[in-house]
Amino acid sequence: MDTKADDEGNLPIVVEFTGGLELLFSNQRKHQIALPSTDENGRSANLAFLVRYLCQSLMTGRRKDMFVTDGTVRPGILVLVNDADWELEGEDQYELKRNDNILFVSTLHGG
Amino acid sequence: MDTKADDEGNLPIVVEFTGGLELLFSNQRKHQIALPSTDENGRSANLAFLVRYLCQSLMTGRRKDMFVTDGTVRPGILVLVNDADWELEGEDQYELKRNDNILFVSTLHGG
Amino acid sequence: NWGRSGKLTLQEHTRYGRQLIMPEIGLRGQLRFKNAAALIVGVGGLGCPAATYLAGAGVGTIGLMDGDTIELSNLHRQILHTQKWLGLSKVDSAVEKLMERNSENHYVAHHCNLDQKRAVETMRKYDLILDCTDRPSTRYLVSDAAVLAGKPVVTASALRTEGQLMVLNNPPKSLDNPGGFCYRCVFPKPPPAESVLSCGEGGILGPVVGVMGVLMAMEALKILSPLHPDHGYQDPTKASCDPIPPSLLLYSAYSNPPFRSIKLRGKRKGCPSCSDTATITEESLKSASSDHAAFCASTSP
Amino acid sequence: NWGRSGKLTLQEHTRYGRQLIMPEIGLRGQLRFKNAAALIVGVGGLGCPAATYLAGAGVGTIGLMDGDTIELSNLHRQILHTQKWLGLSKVDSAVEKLMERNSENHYVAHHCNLDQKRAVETMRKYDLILDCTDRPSTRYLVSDAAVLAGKPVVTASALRTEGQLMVLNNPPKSLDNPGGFCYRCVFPKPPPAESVLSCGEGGILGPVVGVMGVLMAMEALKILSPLHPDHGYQDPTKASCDPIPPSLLLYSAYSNPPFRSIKLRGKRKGCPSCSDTATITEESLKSASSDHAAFCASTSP
Ligand SMILES: [Zn+2]
Ligand SMILES: [Zn+2]
Repeated sequence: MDTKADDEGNLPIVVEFTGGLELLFSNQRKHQIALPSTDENGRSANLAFLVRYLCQSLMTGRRKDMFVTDGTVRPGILVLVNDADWELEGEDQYELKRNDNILFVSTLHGG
Repeated sequence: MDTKADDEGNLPIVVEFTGGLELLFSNQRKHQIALPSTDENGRSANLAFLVRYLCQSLMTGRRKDMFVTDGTVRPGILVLVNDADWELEGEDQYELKRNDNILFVSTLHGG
Repeated sequence: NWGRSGKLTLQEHTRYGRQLIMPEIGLRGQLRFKNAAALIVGVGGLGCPAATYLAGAGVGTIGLMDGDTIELSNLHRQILHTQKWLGLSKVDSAVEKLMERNSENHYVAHHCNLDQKRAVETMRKYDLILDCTDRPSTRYLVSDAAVLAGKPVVTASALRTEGQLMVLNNPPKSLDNPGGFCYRCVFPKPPPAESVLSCGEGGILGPVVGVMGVLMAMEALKILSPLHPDHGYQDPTKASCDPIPPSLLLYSAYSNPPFRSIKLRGKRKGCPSCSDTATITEESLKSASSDHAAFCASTSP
Repeated sequence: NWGRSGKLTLQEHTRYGRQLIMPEIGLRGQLRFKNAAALIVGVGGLGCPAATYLAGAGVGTIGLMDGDTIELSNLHRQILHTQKWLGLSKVDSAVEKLMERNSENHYVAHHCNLDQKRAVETMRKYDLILDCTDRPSTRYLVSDAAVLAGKPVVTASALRTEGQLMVLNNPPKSLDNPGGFCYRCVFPKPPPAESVLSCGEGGILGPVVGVMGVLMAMEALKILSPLHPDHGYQDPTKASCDPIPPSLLLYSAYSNPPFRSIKLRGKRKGCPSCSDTATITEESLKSASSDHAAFCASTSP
């Protein structure tokens, strides 16, 4: 855990990618990140801000369209807040808390 | 959760049995119980006390020897405190906390 | 539909002895299996193990649907198919192998892929659908048709080192019951075509898709013979037997822990397939009208 | 021991294509499979699916050990065995079925149960042991002998609706390495005989033991071809790739969630099998001296 980031008012959270999304993020499933605790407009960091932040600061792959379309996660991706569908938690307006686990699952189709 | 029991100073905990041990406990895997917060001698309730309490107050099967021998859980049973081996937590001296999950797993041998 | 039976033969008592003595199954459960019909859509990496264990358990009628033939690159994971069947029908191969293992069951061969014109009609003859297909369009079609036919669906998928499993339309939507959530409740919009990887492109490990296929068989058996306290059997999970929350099981072979159960929102208000304002009907499915066409037009592999 | 190969044939490239394109496997991993030898002890409900998927993946040498013959009550879960093989050897039945599926591999038949006199010697010829047996005495013997032979063990078990899986002696104990925990570290004392239920007594559902068997194959593949960042492959689980903590995977088919990963204590100080003060030696194992005899004396089924 990055305690320095905490002192700066950042939120330590865990972000995980599965179902192939990890390929866009250094081919790494699990990331411990220190998210700025407020967004561009000074409001508390919510999931919409996290998604923008991930695109700008964590994404290494070029295919941004595999992750977001029309300003939000693309169809076929589930967003889980502490293992529950974000639609149970207020969707992209959910305000992040310290140590939250955010999991992005791309649906699979092979069989 | 039994809030009345809380007022009386009991600890609400979840006790689970698997691997056939549930047969000794009403054939029910998961039990929400309110454990007296102190043992017979007024000391904080620990796992050794929980095992005695389960034998006296929750066991419905007659084969007590399938659960305890020589005053502790019989060989072949793992005791997990919040999904970790009790040997990582002080074994039967571990003092129980509110909402602890205690899992008794009998090892299986079929194949 | 396929005939019913009220008792087991001596042979069956012996064959299913290890299940019969379990309180979760018992004679009641075994007879339910015997009189049940399950349709396996797709006889590949998921369908092969799922069919194998359903046949072993004595599910009396097993429909097998696939229009494909067997290729060498299938054999590492499609465990019913063998070298001498290369180039031949997956369905015929599967029926032969299942007959060798358990000739007590009836196997129904559907030498085709799921067709939107006949999907609902075909599903009506079965009690349960296993979606073992491998493309998004077919997943929407299986779910839509099963909701219309009133049948629960066990759906799973796998790619590379990961698998996913859900149980849909359980209980089925009917006049008395709003029914469980459907595939469209979870994924209202289909993914963009370019974001979808097939096993051929992404790769797949045999045991990964194998685990998901066997888990599908287990979920199918649970649906075909549900636990009923009032049938003289005390539910071992009584304390937690509130309706099982809508969930998605994730498997990731190289992660620790390897399995994760995800809580889903469940039924979606206004779902075009399963809500009380549903717009997808048997007619619209057949005529491929509305936006449904976009994902279901191509159901050939 | 069984011969090594440095390349794949064109046939193999096609057959294993879906694995070869995965970064977790690749050509390096496929060659490791081809040159590896795995011993499957017990060709029943666990051993059948485990062998099926190891053979599919191209594990070049697969040893199959079982002294039993096939009974009708085995067929619901022992997926390599078929009706026409009733009364015949499980090992012979398995070899025939695996050959039909993948004749690229070598299959070694051991028509016997694991014997404490020959266990270590037999295991030395293999790279990995899969414990698919069905009684406590044999589980201790497999673990003890594998520690002495220096081989990792994937062990699983199942009964009724539940399964358990662990990876033992991984990495193997050697002069340079204290090695991973063994079966005795987890269960230092054997359970009282009267507390042990067999599948015959307790019952077993096919898909339950099937899931555990397929998961064993997956763990075996991970051990035979470990992820190595320095082999040009970037580990997808890098952030969490500290040594995997000692754990036990539990499956409970009727529970929600169905899977649970339990954190174990790991190596036990003074363990008679795997510690630096171990008392179990190849000689003591052969002569069945000390308390070891109590659990290993009876290794016949
Ligand atoms: Zn719906
Ligand atoms: Zn040890």
